Amino acid sequence: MVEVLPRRSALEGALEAGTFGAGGTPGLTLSERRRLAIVHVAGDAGDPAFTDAVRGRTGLDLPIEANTTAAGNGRTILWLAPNRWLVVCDGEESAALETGLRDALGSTFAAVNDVSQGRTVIRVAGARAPDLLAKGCPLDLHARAFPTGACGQSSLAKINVLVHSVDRGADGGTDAPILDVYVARGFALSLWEFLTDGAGEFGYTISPMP
Amino acid sequence: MHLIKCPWCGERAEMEFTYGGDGTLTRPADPEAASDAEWTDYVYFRDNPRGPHEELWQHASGCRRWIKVRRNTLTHEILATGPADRPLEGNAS
Amino acid sequence: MTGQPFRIAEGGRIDRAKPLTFTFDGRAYQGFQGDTLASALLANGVRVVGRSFKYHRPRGIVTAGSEEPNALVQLRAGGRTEPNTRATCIELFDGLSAESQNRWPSVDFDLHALTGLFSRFMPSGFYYKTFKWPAWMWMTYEKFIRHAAGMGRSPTVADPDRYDHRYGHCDVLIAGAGPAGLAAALAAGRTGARVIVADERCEPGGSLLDHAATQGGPSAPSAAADWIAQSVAELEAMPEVTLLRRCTVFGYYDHNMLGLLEQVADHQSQSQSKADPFQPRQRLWQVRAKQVVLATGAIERPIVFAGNDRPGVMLAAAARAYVNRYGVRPGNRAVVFTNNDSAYEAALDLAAAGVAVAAIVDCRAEGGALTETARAQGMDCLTGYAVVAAKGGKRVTGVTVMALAEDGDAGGKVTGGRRAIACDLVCVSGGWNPTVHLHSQSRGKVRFDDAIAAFVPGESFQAERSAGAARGTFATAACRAEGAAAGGEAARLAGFGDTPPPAPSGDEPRQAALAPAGAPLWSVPQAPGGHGKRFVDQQHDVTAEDVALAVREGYHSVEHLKRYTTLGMATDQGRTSNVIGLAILAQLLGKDIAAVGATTFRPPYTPVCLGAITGRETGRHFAPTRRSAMHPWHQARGARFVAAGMWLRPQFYARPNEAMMDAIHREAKHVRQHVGMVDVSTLGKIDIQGPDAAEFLNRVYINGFKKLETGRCRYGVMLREDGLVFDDGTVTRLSENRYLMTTTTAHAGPVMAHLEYHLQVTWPELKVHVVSVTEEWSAIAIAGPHSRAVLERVAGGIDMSNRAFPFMGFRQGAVAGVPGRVFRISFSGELAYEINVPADHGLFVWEAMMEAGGAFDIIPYGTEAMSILRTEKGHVVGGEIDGRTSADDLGFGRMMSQAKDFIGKHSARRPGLVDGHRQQLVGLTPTDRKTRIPRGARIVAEPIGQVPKSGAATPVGMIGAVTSQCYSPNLDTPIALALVERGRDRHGEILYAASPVAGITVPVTVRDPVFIDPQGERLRG
Amino acid sequence: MTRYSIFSLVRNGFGGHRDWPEAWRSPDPKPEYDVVIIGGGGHGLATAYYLAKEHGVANVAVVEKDWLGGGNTGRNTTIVRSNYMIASNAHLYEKSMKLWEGLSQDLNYNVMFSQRGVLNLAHSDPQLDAFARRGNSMRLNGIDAELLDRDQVEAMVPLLDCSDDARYPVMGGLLQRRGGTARHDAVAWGYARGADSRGVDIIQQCEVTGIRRDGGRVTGVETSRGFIGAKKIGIAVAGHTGHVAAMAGLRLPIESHVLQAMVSEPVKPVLDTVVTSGAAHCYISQTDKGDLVFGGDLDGWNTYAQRGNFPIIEHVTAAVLTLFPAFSRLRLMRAWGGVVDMTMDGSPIIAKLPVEGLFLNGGWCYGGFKATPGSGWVFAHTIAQNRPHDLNAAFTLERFGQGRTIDEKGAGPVPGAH
Repeated sequence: MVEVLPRRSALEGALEAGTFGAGGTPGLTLSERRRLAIVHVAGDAGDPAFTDAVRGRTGLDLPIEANTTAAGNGRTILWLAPNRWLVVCDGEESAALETGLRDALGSTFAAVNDVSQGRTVIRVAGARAPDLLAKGCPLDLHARAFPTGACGQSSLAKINVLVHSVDRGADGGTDAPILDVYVARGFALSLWEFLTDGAGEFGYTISPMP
Repeated sequence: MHLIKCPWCGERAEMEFTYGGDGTLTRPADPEAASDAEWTDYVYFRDNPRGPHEELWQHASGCRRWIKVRRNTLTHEILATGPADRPLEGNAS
Repeated sequence: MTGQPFRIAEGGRIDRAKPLTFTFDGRAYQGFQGDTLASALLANGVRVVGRSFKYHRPRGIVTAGSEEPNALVQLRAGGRTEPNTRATCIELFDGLSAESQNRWPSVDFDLHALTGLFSRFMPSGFYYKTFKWPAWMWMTYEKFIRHAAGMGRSPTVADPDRYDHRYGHCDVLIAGAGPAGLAAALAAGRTGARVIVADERCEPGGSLLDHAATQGGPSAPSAAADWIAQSVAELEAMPEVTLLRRCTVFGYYDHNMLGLLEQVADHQSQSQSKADPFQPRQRLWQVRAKQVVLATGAIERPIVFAGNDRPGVMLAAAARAYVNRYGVRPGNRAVVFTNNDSAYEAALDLAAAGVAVAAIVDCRAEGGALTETARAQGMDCLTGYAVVAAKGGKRVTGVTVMALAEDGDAGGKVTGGRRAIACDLVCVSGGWNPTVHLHSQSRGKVRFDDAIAAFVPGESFQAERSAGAARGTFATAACRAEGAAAGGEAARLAGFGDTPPPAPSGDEPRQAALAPAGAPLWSVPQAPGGHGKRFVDQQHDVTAEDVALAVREGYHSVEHLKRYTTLGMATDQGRTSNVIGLAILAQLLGKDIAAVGATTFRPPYTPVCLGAITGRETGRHFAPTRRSAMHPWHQARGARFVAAGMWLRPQFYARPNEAMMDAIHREAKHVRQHVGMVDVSTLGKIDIQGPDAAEFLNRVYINGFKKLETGRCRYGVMLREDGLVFDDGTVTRLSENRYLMTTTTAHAGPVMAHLEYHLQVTWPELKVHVVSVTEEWSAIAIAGPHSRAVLERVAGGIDMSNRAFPFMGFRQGAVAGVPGRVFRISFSGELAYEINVPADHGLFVWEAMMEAGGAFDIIPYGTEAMSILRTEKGHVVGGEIDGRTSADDLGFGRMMSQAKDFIGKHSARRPGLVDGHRQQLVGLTPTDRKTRIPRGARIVAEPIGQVPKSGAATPVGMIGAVTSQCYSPNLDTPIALALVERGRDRHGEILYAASPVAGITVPVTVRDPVFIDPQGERLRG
Repeated sequence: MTRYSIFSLVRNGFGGHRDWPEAWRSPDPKPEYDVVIIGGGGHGLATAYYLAKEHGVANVAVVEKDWLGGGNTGRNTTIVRSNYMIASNAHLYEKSMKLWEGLSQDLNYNVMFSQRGVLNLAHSDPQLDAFARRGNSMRLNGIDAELLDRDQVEAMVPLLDCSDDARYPVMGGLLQRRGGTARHDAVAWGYARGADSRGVDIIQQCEVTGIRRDGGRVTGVETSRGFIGAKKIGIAVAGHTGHVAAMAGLRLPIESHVLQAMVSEPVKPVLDTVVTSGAAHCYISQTDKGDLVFGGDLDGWNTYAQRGNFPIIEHVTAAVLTLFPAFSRLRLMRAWGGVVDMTMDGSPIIAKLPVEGLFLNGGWCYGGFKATPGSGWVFAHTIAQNRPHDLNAAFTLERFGQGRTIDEKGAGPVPGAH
């Protein structure tokens, strides 16, 4: 086992904790989710060998329905395509997850790729979160159309993203709704600039890097 | 901006898609056996209809599936959509 | 500061407790909160506000809305200046400054108005007939034409304001918040549907706001005002309803996508805006609506008569709005000229406000429903009469009226004696045009309704319906009923509200008063001997005579008429002139208006600020920027960056006081002599897995991949289906059924889409998954004789020996402790490796390698040095793979497998791709080994003389082109790659690299494109 | 025909302009013509004009389903240039350029051809290389071209953002000074008047519904106004090429796409040059009226609706403001779309078709307006002589099968990409 290696976020240096933008109560909190294990899994949803193997390793049923997720045991599986998913785990070693999935799948026709370091995950939380994303994303993020647990891939500020509706919360909750935005690492800073600039009119807090 | 129904993701904005042109083209199964005329027809010649047009789009910012879309080129109405690897349902007109 | 001589003592929706100061043409005036610039100017007695486009005639305020043709001003100054702004739409704020346009030196005394003296020689299209001789003079003529044209001035510095965008989604979108729109919003909102209501004005209420009955306020409550207030309060309390003020629905696009422009801060003074620097000036919405209700109202149209452009000639409804809503008298003594009853309401309101009504001139022989009411109030109602001319210069001083002949057709014939009536205000009403623009934009049909002599919405094409005045229903109660029905229906069709609403009340009685009796009057002919200009399109100075001339000359189609005369092409888009022009055309052609046809309305409804269309994605943010994990390091080392697609790549790393070319040459030389590192993270990387992966690769590359062993890399070339080269890269077999493909930076996206296309569409039976992993891996190329030694220090776990790890080999292992991949491939032709590590570790590994390389004098190098190194080695890139070259052209002919099919194979056999005249890749050196080969030079067989600048020269036959060129610091000579006709047969020949744009021709020797180490000893060593 | 001049204008001015004759007649179709040209746009009218003028073939009808110049002639950004790299393109467009240079005088109709220069901006070194390559080709093909550095560009276009931190910094440009703009409608009207005065019948509101053949050769056209006999038929129907060719049973390497253009409200002169940027995908110029005219990419999909959508307007506008930040507060006044016939290599087809007596002029992609005079000239030659002129010899239908495409951009058989 290698020692814990220094990992650097694409937002390092840009993500500066504090409160910014218009005065009054900030309508938003922006933060980065770090150290997630993210594994891309491709396979045939109609093949029990495939679905069983994924269930065996993750304890979750693959979400077969488009734009949905399955969550439990600190893990989430997000639907990407009829034959593709992202398995996201907090506090797990990505290499172990990748190897574990590959081993579980054995000779089943499937593809497993650790993509943990190719994605940056920005959490946008607060009452104005959907309004902020609506500045550059054509998805309908209204709670009726995009409830808790929904996910969708789209374009935000001309950058491909995956939006995960983590929690729409109850009315009045200060942190709800919570939306996670997955973006390719290389675009992360560009997207961060777009989001922080657009959040100015709502007032926003950046919570520190964990 | 068009609203295109991805067979999987549902109705999505056109900006999530890239256009792939005529969806009725089939690459000759045996290129060696195809005549030059057949080959030229496949690579270059198009029906280019006024009215319903069967075409390919890729849901590039979404699920990345190539899909078939029947769209009216006079009115931009989307008449049907479906997966790319099988015929679209409904008639061409 | 002057007083406000035309301000009425009380009433209106202005706040007299909040006086505001503004300037117009440098002079200070006062107005009130709630004024528009137009109402404040009228209150101050300012009548001339601009000059017309062509004849520079003095012009005043004609309307009270966004249809204004004349009152265009230059608003604000400096970076915030804004030309052609309609004074009727500018909400007054403290400190506002505006200037009149298109005049010199002043709006009252404009020298360009002299052109008016020659106006008889300047009919429509006169410029097509003249300015042709002598031909060389045209550019001079044109210069004067250009300077006389134009309206306001463009800013000359960047806009300091911010603009925002947002996408919106709703069940029901309602355009317009007048009586119909508010009723629709209430009906839809009460079902729980998501509703957006947008209105271009600053407060909801629509035309009701202009009526005397709505003014009231606390001291005089009115039912209409209460209804508006209650409706707005109810709507604002509904969580799913968004009520947008100052928000114009400007465009109706395909699939129920509508464009809205919200003017967030335009009505604020600079100090108010400064208080909230994060607020955008304007916000552009793109709303996808399930259902749409168009409650956009109607626009009054004028009647054409001689001198109808004189300041003081105004639409009757506008005059009514000024007295009622703004508490301003637009004149002291009015003549009202009408063909319908609505102008009587204006006359009664004017009289109530203290404006003397000198006469009501009604073209209807019998008058209308309100004629007797007006007479009872002592007004002189001249029925069967028309205004034939308005007199005056910078303001109207009176009108001449004549009787209309009884046998007059719709054009009218005037007869009998003339009567002069003194006045300083002429209020005109020629009927009402429903605002069918959005309906028409949505591809809905329009039809001409003879009963109201106007176009009304016909069949809908998209999920929309019109309600109220927008569909020709004018009575307020009927508008509300129709709006409620439309709103309810829209919500129901969007899935809300079960009970079907009452059927749309299409047969509601129209306010009969508004329907002109008999044929409408479009234009009043010249009185005998009269010669005043009769303007149809005031902004563009198009007269009824111009329309007649166009018809006489054969420009009969509506489009020809518009284009020949420029009718309706001004900034108001012919809002008050198009239908009249059409009617005159129809009369001249002896056809029905319906037969002549309407022009199609296109977005935008009103002009939209370019900044708002762009939003925040301009300038540096025009396109997203993609950065590698090592970007901060490059930045800290002073790299200059170059855009490669969306990526930023280090171009070179100049040392202090080092010139660009020196840095580049130093880097390129250093790599061959010592060792260097370059960030190649931008190359596309595609992970390919599955039992059919090798078969798939075989089909997409020209060369074979089935025999590639695990742990080995292979170079591959891809063609497009037309047989020309698409991309190149390497493929590494990672394990039995798993490969890693690399692509060029430029083609990473297209190659991925290409692979997905063929897997999903062409060969769905192949069991292969492709996954882009470009972003997961940082990629570092290390090249140079010491590269092995450096790697041995950081990747000790891998046996780097040539035998254990030969050229085109691949190993997995730790690099600086990070699990990674090492490929022994070379772009430079040197001993070289490419290292891939997960991106969060990329910078760490880069730094570790730089540190380990310290003992070997390692340097970073950029894309420029990389380009020199690859040119020296004869590797092709974008200049050579330009979409026109075949594999054989580039020297890959023998790679093309005969044993299998592959994409592009069939096409590559076509005669044009195999004939003997194709241009082939060669190397070039200058014969003197000193002179730089000019960039983009063309290859010619014979030396050429001076090539003249312009077209007179005899064309020179070209046999090729330089595709890449540089000075090779390692060979100490300039070199180039070129495509030359039959180039491979010409090695040793002397040809000429000609660059007329650089003014030089360089003799060059043709040679093999590999300049350095043709045997490949260095990279295999 | 009354000659147009300052003298006739003044004379008519005193007479209240009551004596101007119709610019062209509106005759009923004759039973048969030597040549019927389908399409009364710039290309069709120019073809008829040069048939009469250059080849003495005046028994010609131009049949137009709607109104003259109502297709792409009236729906473009009016740019005229001949800055092409590939020789066959360069020579064809340069022929056109030379005709433009005398067109107002030749037609006795001021088409307001304004040689204010066309400047292509380079935003990177490889692009500057490509421009040098194109510029050198142009010069060796006998066309004017200048390669400008950044300072020269900045001096020529003062409002252009030439700062270093631009997303696409300006590195230089390729200038064709003889390029510029012309008044698009006037081109159709001028050719119509010229052709009419030489005896050509211009028949508007006459839609061709079929092409009649007798065995292997054409005999005439079926129209909404009856059958019109023709020994030869020329098709010049931009936006409908595939549709009309299908009447003769032909399939073409063409897709129809919409190209949008837009204008701002008019302002006093601020931009004297036509500026284009490949990297930012836009082109912009200012008309004599003061409007800024700009355009950019295709909407991207096949369409026959003269109707574009908002994303392209957004993109083109963003590109314009990125280059010219000072224009941010100007307003978009009008936007429209034209249906362009995009061939599979980005270059037109001007050729005899496999049916005897049938000729095609189409597939002009972005190049149609600027080519109008040259296109008409070579098409008239091809029809009159029954063989192509050297200038259009390469623009055949067969070139696709033969692998001799004329692909200026190297985009391959993806028509939307040219």
